[in-house]
Amino acid sequence: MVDTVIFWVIAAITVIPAFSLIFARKAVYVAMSIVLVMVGLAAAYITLDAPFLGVVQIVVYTGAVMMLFLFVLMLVGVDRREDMKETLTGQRWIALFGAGGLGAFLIAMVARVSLPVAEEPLVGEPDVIAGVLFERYVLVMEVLGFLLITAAVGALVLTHVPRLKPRKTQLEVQRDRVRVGADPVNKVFPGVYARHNALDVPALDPQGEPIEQSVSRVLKVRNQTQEGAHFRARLDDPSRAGGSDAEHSGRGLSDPERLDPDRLDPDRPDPEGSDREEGR
Amino acid sequence: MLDLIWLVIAVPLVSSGILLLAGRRANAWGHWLGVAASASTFVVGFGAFLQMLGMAGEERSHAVHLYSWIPGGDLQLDAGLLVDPLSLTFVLLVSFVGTLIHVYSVAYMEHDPNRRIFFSYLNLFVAAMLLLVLADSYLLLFVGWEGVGLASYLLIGFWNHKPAYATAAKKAFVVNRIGDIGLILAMGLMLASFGGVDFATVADGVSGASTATLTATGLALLLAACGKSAQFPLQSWLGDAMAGPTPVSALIHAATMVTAGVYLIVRSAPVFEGAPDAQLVVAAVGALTLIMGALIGMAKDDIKKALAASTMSQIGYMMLAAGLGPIGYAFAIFHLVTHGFFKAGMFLGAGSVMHGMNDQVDMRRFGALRAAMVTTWVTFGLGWLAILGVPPFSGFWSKDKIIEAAFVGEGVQPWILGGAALVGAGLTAFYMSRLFFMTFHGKARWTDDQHPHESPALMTVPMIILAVGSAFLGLFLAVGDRFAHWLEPVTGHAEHHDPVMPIWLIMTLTLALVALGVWEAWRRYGAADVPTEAPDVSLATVAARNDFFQDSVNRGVFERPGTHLTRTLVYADAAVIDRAVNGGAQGWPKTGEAVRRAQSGQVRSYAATMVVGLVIVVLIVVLGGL
Amino acid sequence: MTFTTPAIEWAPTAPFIVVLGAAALAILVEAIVRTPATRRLVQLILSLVALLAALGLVIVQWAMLKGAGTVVLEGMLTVDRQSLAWQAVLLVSGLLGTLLFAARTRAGEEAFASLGAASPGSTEETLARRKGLQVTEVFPLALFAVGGMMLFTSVTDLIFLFVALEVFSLPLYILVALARRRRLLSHEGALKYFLLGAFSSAVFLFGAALLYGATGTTAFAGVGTGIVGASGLDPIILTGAVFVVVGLLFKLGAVPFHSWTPDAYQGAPTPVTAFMGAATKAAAAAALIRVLYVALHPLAWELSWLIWVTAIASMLLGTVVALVQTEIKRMLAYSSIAHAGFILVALAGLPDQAVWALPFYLFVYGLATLGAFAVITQVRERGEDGTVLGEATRLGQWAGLGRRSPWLAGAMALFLLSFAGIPLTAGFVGKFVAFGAAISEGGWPLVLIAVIASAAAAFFYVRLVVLMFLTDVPEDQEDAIAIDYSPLARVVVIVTAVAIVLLGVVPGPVLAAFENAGVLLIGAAG
Amino acid sequence: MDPINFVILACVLFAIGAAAVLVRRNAIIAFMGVELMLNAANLALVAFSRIHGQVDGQVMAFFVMVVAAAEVVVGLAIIIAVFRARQTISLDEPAELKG
Repeated sequence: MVDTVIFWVIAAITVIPAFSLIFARKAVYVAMSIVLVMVGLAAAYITLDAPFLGVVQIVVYTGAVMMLFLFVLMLVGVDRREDMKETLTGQRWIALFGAGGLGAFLIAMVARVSLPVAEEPLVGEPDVIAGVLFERYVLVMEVLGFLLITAAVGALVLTHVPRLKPRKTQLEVQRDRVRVGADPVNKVFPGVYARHNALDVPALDPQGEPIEQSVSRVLKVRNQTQEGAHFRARLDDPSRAGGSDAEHSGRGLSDPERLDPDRLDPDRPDPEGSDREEGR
Repeated sequence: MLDLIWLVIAVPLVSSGILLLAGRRANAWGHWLGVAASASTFVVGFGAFLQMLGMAGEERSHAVHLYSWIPGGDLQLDAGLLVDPLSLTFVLLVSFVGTLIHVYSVAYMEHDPNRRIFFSYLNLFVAAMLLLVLADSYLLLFVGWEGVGLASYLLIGFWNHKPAYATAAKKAFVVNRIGDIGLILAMGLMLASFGGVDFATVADGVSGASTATLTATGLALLLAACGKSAQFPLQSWLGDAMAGPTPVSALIHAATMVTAGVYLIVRSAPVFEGAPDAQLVVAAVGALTLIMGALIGMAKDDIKKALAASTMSQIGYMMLAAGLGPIGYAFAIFHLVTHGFFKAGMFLGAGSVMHGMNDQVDMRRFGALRAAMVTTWVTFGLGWLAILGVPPFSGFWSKDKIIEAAFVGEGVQPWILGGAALVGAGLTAFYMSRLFFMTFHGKARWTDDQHPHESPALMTVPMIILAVGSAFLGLFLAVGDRFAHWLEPVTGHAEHHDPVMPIWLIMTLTLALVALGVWEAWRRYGAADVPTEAPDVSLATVAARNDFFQDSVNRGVFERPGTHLTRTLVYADAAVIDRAVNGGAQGWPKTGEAVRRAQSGQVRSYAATMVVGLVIVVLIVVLGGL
Repeated sequence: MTFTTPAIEWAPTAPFIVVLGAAALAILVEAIVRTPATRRLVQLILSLVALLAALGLVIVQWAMLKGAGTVVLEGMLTVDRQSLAWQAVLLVSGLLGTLLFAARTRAGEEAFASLGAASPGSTEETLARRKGLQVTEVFPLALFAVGGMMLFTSVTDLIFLFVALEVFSLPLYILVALARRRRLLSHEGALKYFLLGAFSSAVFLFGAALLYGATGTTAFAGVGTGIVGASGLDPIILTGAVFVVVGLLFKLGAVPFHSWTPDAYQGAPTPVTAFMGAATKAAAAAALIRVLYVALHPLAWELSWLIWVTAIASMLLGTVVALVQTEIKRMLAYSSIAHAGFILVALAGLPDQAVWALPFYLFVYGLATLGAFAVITQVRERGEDGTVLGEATRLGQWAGLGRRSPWLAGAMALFLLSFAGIPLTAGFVGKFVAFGAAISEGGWPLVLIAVIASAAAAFFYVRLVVLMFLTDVPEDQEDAIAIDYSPLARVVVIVTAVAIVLLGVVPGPVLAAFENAGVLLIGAAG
Repeated sequence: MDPINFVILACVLFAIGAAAVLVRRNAIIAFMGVELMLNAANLALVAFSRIHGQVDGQVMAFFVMVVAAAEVVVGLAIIIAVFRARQTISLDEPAELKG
């Protein structure tokens, strides 16, 4: 017999997080809540004399399935908040009465029956499970193998893009760049020639002007960059002698004209861009 | 020979297939193959007929089991043929008239590059029609029924490079589907109540079935018959179907296919015996259509359309007779046979006229063709006399009997039905005479490029043979009630009932009305000048009204309301039937559109449908079960 | 815990092993054979050989079968004549479907995307197309689906049924998403099909769980006896039974569980639609028969409500909505919904005859479906520069097809008439035996509705026939349609058309064979 | 505490999962709802297994997990394919197939 307290605890950690499926705005919250539900279910299995299944539940669901969900959520963009405004007229009511009615109905039906509970149940230890699995259910087991093959093939077919043309050598990349008249050298890295070499700080050109393009756009959108001008002020300070060294060595390498921010980015050929050209 | 009767279906079918597949190679000999196939059916049919004549009356029903079509299960279905006097009558009529028309077509279609295909379709038609009449179950009959439908659509639309013709074929197609639903429904009802659809099972099961079921079955059958036989309210397609080549009109829309409805009603006699209400509706539909067809016939200037209206009207007579029960069955079939001869003859005559007049069909452009086309004039004239019911020509023997039978009964029914039949005879006389006089008499109103000439012998010979039939077949079959006795094993012996009026009075009245009709037609279309443009007889103008006042009783009584009625009918035709046909029935698409909107494309709505559906079905089952 | 090696009768499972094994082998082929063109050929041959071999094995078993059949593993799997008949039906669908999968247009274009993962209109797609890539995985996927369906018809255990359901559903979800043209629609169809399919299989599973709870077993025979023996468990038995049946009705496409049908049919590549339309329905009907006649037979009276309601709803909705469709694949999808209704009519009252009438019905329905969609693959739009584009699926584009290609249009008309159940087509014989089954158990009111629905349904089939033969090609549209010629698709059209006519005119021998299949072996209660 | 209560808990979870499919526009969340429904069925299977004192129900639940894992793979693959083509995983947007 199952302890009442355990039941209620399990009920609480499954049902309450499960409601996030309906109410939570962020998909990641939903996924994490479902992980909790799965853990709760694993606890329920163990309580119900199914220890092996409890462990499998943790491994398969929280460990694999939900992580896969999370992974895909990351892939499509974690940040997306869902607009919870309902667009279909009456859908909420249908959901409330349909799903709610379904649940109420099922509960009413199950509550009406009483089944005698086995006094000495067979506990689902791994060896017991294995015995049943490979006796009566061995064919199902084998057929499941085909199911897994299908799933793997399906995922490959729908998502795998093979290399469609040979990888370009560095020489070819460079040649292409020159051919289209773009900058033959790499984009400057952020933080170079300043006393900071952090990613959120723009590089400075030989004149000490910050190069805006050297910082990732994403950081800019997030307002997580630091102003280059701030560092420039420091650079001009004659009391700091170390700065002139850096300035001197930088001059030879980068030509101000070439680093003109307007020219740099748009003309820069990259493998993607040339593909697109060819594709047309 | 009786056991070989399946040949009459197989031979033309195979021939049709050969013609269709052979391609241009068959251009040289294809038409003769078609003729030979058709002729062979007549030979086999005639052999069977001779064999059956040698049998005693009660033995004259021969079932030919072909094979078990759908074996197994509680409902089994055999493919079998039933040869009895009724089906054999049709076999002879179809194969004989059909063969003549095949011969005629050889010349008529001479210049058509696709003549072999035309003959393929004709053969297909003959095979399907013979299957229709020889089938021993409603189901196999239905196969033939669809087959003649198919062949008929193919033939109506044969010149489908002209859009109007294709439209006509389409209309015939769709209107006939409405009728087909009737037949399907009837079969469904039979399956449900008798457990079978062969004639024998149905006849056995009738005694145990409720009147309501029988009435429903009967009405469904009537709907089917109306579709195929162009009876009210499904008559609209026949006029348009005249777009097909004229031999087609002669074969399908005069002699054979359109009479299938009458065959169906007579064949279903056991069902109708148990359903007097349905029977009365049949008679009423027949009476209504015969008057309506006649009125439409008076208003048409297109020779083929006038003949089509006349066909409608004459089939109305047959329907009326078939609705009268056992006393009428034999006469219905009798009239069907004689009508087959004279109407086919007249259609061929019309075709001959068109052939000589550059495919002109407007009667107002004919006139005085008597001299130019003597053979056509004579043969057409014999058909004309026959349809008028002038003694001793064929129509007299068959139509008069129907009029007499219509007057049998109690209450007002005989007066209404008989009256309609009687008036119809007068109207028939008027419009057929109008047609005849406008075409062959009066002054020539030809256009300049027309040089009427007689048709070649291949065309005139069939016309002559049919004309001989029109003239004497009725007399031959009527003497000693030969035809009625021949059909007796099928239709049953009819008790003789006295009409509500003495027979001599009915006959006199009929002949008087016929004479009046002919005289009036002669006065207006034979003796007087016929304007080449249709006069404006609209009621809206005072001038037209004055015209009506000056005119004779005939015109005052019949034509004015007639014109009005005709126009209303034509309007109803165009407005109601066409719309119903072209747009499908109006209600369904609306419902469909509404339901369709539920399929919104939103997968969440679909899921909602499923959940709600699940809740509903689970509630139904569980609440029902607990 | 002692383990005894289970004694498995392998012989009856040979067809499944051949088909599924060939599928697994074909996956290896994917890895080994690198050239797309060779791979396609190898896959096609492998598929056809496997399916033919399986069909041969089925026939051999049919001929050698003594007694009622074999129960494998205490009622997990039952191979009797019924199961063999269904397997044969599915294998024929699979064979014809595979031919359609391999069919290519004159320009060498197949129905599937050249690279499934490339999003429509992207560079990858163009590159893949230019490199002649092909998703040859469609062949093993189809084999998996056929194998899963064959299992679906033969398993006699609810949980195995669930597994088989997924084995044949997953490949279909993937196949639906792989259309070469109109990829967005294809994706949409796949997404909807998948989501609703997963939803319905969850419903099925929950029902199975409830039945297991009430009876302590999931073997059909055991559930049947358990239901009779159980007392006071009616609420969960009935609920479980309805849930299980609803899961199957979803696959059958019956109202109100039909919503996926039109969208998936339209979105899927036409060969997949053909295969899916023919085979899924057959598999679902087969499972429905086994579940209803063996496991849930004691609930026949209660479930008759469900069957009546869904049958009527399916016939009416399918017919009425098909009347207003303007897209040919959608029209056929709605027609398939109406056919789901007809199938349910045969099951009203669980007559004995339905057990053999339905395999025949679905056999001929499948043939006509495959044929009709094979025709659709060949009617193509033509671009302004004369290149042949995708399928012309708007009804208006079919106007005057009879003049463009009389034989193709004639075949299409034949298939439509078979759907409509016009005599001398196989569809008529199928309807006749199916409705006859219902009448034998007093279901005549349902049959009457079915007859009326068939007659009304004939309208939209005939509307297309009229459009093809009696309507002119619209002005200035003469060059808008191209009839593409694909030998493989033609083979499918010819085979199905001939079969439809033969089965319509002389169905006797085939019907007799199916009649032998009208016995269900009820395995030992596990 | 009667294990049947776990079945009732399963019913609640099943209904919540179903509701999620109806109200959530995010395809992944709706799909998680389906997963929850499968898990609810599993819970019911295990609970019934306990009631009957067998392990068959547990084996079934085990199978369901495998099936669910395979289903998740295919489902997410389809969702990714849709996302690549449309840049959205909203269920409301792909709604061109209708009528």
